[in-house]
Amino acid sequence: MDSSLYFDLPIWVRVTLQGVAVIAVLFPLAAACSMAERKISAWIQGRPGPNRTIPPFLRWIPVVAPVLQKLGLFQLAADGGKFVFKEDPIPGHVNKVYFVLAPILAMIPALTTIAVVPFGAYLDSAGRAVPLVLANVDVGILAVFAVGSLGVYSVILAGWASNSKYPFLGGVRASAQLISYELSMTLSVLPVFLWVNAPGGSGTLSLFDVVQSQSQPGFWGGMWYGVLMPISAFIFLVALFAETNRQPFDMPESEADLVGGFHTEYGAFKWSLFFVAEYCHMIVGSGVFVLLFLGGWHPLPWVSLEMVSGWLHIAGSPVLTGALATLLFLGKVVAFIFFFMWVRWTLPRFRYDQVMTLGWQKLLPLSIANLIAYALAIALIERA
Amino acid sequence: MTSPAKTELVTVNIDGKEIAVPKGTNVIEAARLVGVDVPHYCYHPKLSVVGNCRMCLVEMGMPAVDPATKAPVMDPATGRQKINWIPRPQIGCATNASPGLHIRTQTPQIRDCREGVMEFLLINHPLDCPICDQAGECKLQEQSTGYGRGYSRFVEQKNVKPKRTQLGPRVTLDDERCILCSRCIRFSKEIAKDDVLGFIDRGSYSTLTCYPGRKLENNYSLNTVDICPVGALTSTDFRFKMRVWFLKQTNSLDTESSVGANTVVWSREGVIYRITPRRNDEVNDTWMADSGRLLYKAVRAESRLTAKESLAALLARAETILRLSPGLAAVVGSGQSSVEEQFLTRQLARALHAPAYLVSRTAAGDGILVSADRNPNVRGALVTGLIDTLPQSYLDELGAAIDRGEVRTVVSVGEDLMAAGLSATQLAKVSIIHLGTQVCASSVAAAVVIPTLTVFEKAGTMVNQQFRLQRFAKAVAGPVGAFDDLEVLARLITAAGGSAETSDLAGVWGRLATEVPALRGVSYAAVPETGVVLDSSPWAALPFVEGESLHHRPARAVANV
Amino acid sequence: MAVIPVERKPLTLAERTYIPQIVHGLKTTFRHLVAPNVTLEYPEQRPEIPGGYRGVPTLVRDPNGREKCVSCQLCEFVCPPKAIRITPGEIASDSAQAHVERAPQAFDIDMLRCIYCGLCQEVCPEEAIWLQTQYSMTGYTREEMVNHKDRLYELGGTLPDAHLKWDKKKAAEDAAAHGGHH
Amino acid sequence: MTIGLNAYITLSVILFALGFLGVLLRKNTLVIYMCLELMLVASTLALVAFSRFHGMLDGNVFVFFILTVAAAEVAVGLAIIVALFRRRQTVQVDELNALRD
Amino acid sequence: MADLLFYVLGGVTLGTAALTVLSRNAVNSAMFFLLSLLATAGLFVLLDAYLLAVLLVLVYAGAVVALFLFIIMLLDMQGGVRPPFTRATIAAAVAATGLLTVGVLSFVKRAQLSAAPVSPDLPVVGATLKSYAAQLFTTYLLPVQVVGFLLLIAMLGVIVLSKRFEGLEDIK
Repeated sequence: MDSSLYFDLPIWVRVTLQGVAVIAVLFPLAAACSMAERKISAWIQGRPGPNRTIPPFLRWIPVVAPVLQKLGLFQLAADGGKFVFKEDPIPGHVNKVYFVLAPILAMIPALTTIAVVPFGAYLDSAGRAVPLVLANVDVGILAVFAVGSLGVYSVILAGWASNSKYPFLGGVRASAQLISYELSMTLSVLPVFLWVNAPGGSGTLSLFDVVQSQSQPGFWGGMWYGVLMPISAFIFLVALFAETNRQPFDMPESEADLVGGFHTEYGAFKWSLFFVAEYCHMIVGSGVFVLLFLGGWHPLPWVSLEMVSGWLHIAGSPVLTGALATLLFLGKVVAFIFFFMWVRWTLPRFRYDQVMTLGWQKLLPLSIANLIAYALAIALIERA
Repeated sequence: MTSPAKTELVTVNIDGKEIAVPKGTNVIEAARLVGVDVPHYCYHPKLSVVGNCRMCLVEMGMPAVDPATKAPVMDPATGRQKINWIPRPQIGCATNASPGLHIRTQTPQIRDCREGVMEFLLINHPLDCPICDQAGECKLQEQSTGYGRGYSRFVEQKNVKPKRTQLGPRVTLDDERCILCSRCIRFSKEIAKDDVLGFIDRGSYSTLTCYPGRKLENNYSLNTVDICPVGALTSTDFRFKMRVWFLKQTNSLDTESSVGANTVVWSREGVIYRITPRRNDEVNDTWMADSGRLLYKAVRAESRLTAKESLAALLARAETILRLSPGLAAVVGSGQSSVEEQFLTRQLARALHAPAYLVSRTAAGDGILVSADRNPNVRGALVTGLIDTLPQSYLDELGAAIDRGEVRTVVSVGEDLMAAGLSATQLAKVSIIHLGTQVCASSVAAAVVIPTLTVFEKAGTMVNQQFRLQRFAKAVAGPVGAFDDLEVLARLITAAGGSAETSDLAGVWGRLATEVPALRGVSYAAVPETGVVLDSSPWAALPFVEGESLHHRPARAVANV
Repeated sequence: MAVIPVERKPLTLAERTYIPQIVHGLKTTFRHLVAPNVTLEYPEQRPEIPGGYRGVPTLVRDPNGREKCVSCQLCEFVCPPKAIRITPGEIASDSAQAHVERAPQAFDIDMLRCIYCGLCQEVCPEEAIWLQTQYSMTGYTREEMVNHKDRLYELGGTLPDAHLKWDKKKAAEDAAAHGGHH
Repeated sequence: MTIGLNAYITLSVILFALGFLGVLLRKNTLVIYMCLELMLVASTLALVAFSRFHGMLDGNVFVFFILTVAAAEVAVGLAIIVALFRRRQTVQVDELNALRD
Repeated sequence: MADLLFYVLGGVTLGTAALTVLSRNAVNSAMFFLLSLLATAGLFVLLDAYLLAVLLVLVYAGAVVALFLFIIMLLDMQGGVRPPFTRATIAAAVAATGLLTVGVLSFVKRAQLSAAPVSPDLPVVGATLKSYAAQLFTTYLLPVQVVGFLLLIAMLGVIVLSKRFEGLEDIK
């Protein structure tokens, strides 16, 4: 394909195409995550998981069909179909506008944040890495945080609009939790950017630059921030679990005491929007974590994309390097999502007061201390 | 009847309890009075004593007296008169109470005796309680829980005897189960006066049979089944139908004749399975006739009347008929109705300004428990004032009135008018309102048929030949489409233009106790299970048809003596 | 009763972070993740029914094919939810089994009422009713869920019988018929 | 780009006026508070516009401070409103008339 | 393109701001306020102040309005019949607002601000973090310190305010 043809298109067409492409990847990925969740939970619990669904017209295919059936892929399609086609009730006592708006609002931040997350890079003719990203804005991480923080509205509105006790409690819990952990999360990434923006470099909040700064030559330069700043990574990880409402922190749902939390009154398609949004959140969150702490698309610490593409003799082809980088990145994200699920089916849920104590009394002081420590350390290094 | 007032009371001591009983009272009966159960098989209070089962062994003793001086010998240990205990146990059933008699029933020796007797009895008794109809009311079963070993020391082959001998049309004998108590033989001989049963062969070959060429087919044969302490004699009708522990027992009356034998109706979930006699020493002792035991078949008979319409619709039609020819009606009551129904029938006749008739049924009495008057409650009709004189066998008078055109409407309360002597042409001339339980010529000819309940489906009272008011209770619910007699009559009275009547038993009794002279001061709830004898003097002159029976001597016979 | 305060062992710093425990938990779940499944794939694989299992109550025949039930109705009596309904009947005198005298004319067990308590099996003097391994009873109507006699015998099949007391009885009867009384 | 500074300033002024209107009009303390925030935002818009059209950074830096102060103010203000509600069970200004009565 | 965006965003900002003021339901007010803020952030982007746009969303949309919603829902103020605005109130408020608008706009006119569009060659400031940092930590260092202190005080104030003082509960 001649790439110049693509770049001749008007910018809004290109942006739309790119957006559609990313959504076309993100949505099935989120759906696949839901199936993966079921399979992984089943395997952890010693069950086979969904392994029966198969459309009759595919049954004849000899090897592939049974394997797909065992993996439950058709179950995924069946579930999706069910969500779309089943009756979508709106209870009589709800505030209809916000009730319908809430699941849509859930999707918006989930899909918007992906715009500033680079998912790969290729090497241009000069050998410099160019990011593969929808909008390579300078304030990348801030944009992620800013738009991500809007996710709280869907939860709080869904809980409130349901006009029912459990959803309301779920909504209140969720919003308090989201606001609380945002602090630690933001503070935990500051050392990373302090390091990246050490005097001499150009001031940036771009995620791409963070990734690139993890593949510098030398022992320190090639180190991933996950290794360099384990405390930051840890705080970010915990806060990420809380922000995505994943298991140890799934206060808003906590079906044991709140039925279904904020989405108790939801069903069918609207419910599935919440569901997909949660997985989109997970994917984006995992992506950010990978970019910040796990070297993004660089295969290993001290082994950068450039080196690998040089070894493979594909450095000259933007398409191949871009694909390689994207694959590496996606691989890491998928592994990280697996970690999410693994943790979910291992740890029990926190009590709500424990969640708040952990957020405000443990993580926040820790992240502040961490920030101060790294600031001092960077200052000392600079001095030296 | 002999009055027991003259008998002398003696004091006996049973298991340490003193009790005064009439002299000559059987020790088993005396023990029962102090609440001590002496197990027995062959003894029956209404039969002669033979003492062949040996189960009622007791220790017996008399106060010691000095043979020479006749002075009481005192026991220094207790300070009381010394008791001379007979060293070996005696049978209780053959011992009569005498002054100072001492009885012990709970000593180790007696216990040992009973266990020994039980073991002997069970040696040849088959262990087929699961298929035995007597299970649940079997004396052998009961006593073996107290005195049985729980296992058998008898290793030899058990006796094999005929399993289903038909002693008669209604009684089946399982010889293996028989413990040779001879109650049935004594009953046939002494009560039924039909000496057909006896033992043949000896030792373990002993077998109960009928005399050659004869059968146990008298009308009291099923009483042998009732008194059989084990499952040897079984009722062919009830055999294998239902276990007795499922059955609900309801006190009722035998309505086949004016004797009014007391009965128990055994039913389960609305289905009657059998009828057995209930002990009433003033009426039927513990017996009843076989013919009375089959009356329950009428409840589920093919010919049972039921209505498709509602009672209101039926009554509306009856009302139109009654209004059609006012003053030209007649009421035919029944001697089979209860006292309460007869009272309401009387009220109905008065409301219609109509004459009331009763149909008499007579046949030869057998001198025991079936009397000549086959209506159970003719005296009830007299007491309530439904009729003044004894009824005729045929309704000739009514027939004549119909022929004269003086009667256009006949209300028949449970009587078949054709059987009562009216001809088909006479029936065709009148509009009939028929209340009844079974299809009959009268119900076929009737303009309105109101199905009612059988005696097993309602409660009430009847007056027997002794002018004894006896209660019967509701054993089962009536079928759909049959209506309570009292309610039907009460609403008919309203339809006939009379004042409204209460239709429940208590309400009717409230009126009976005030309006009927003979029943003054009697209340339904207070009538004892053995009945209450009414003052019969107003009707002493009437020529009742009954002859002498078990506990009844008619006034004529008494006068003749 | 004396109150004995039990001092909780103070947590170490590592324990208070919970991280070692979480890692330990993750290890455990990962072991299970790769371990083989422990579940049965039900319709294809059936569980092994342990001895003494109380499944659907059934009626059984003895090794000679004779129905063991003599309709004594003890099970009907003892049944706590009143699920059993028996209509007793007499065996015709010309039947080969006439010596048993009694057999159920109808035997219905309402499986909608049955609570699988096993008291019927416990009480049966003839060992004719058994709660066997059948555990799945389904039906579309209430009527279907009532097991009639035929179905009960179909489900129950034949069980070995150590005693065969009715055969012994029959033999004794035959001997008596040939050789006089004993 | 044809839109000039004037347009932004006018926009800012109208936004500010709307906020002012809300403060005057509404009775609900929370809504009044939101309208105050609206006025703050209007001023930041003007500052950013000045900064942009004069090629200086000072306006933008001021916006920084305004945002910070606004955040602190919201926290304290809402805490006061909640405390008020706890005492009086209302947040309507016309019902908060303890001094008048 | 940019003009169109300005009109659209400006219209949305003003419209939603008006709805914020006029909505009877406080939740609606908050949601319209949120929309107004997002549109304002869009305007910031038009003015090349990316960082400020993001910060506006982060601070206002992400935290402040969420807090507002939170409090509104907790205090449950959607229900209840409110007396409608009286004619006098409306008139007074509108008059005051009009006066204010006219006054400020007249000042704006008097100031003779350049109506000329931004020339493309005018340097874009505020796009880079570095310039902010330079300003904040040199010229405005004292205000930064003061604002930090203000935040600390505010935090303490909130903690004190939200603590329940049992002894004071009965004072009305």
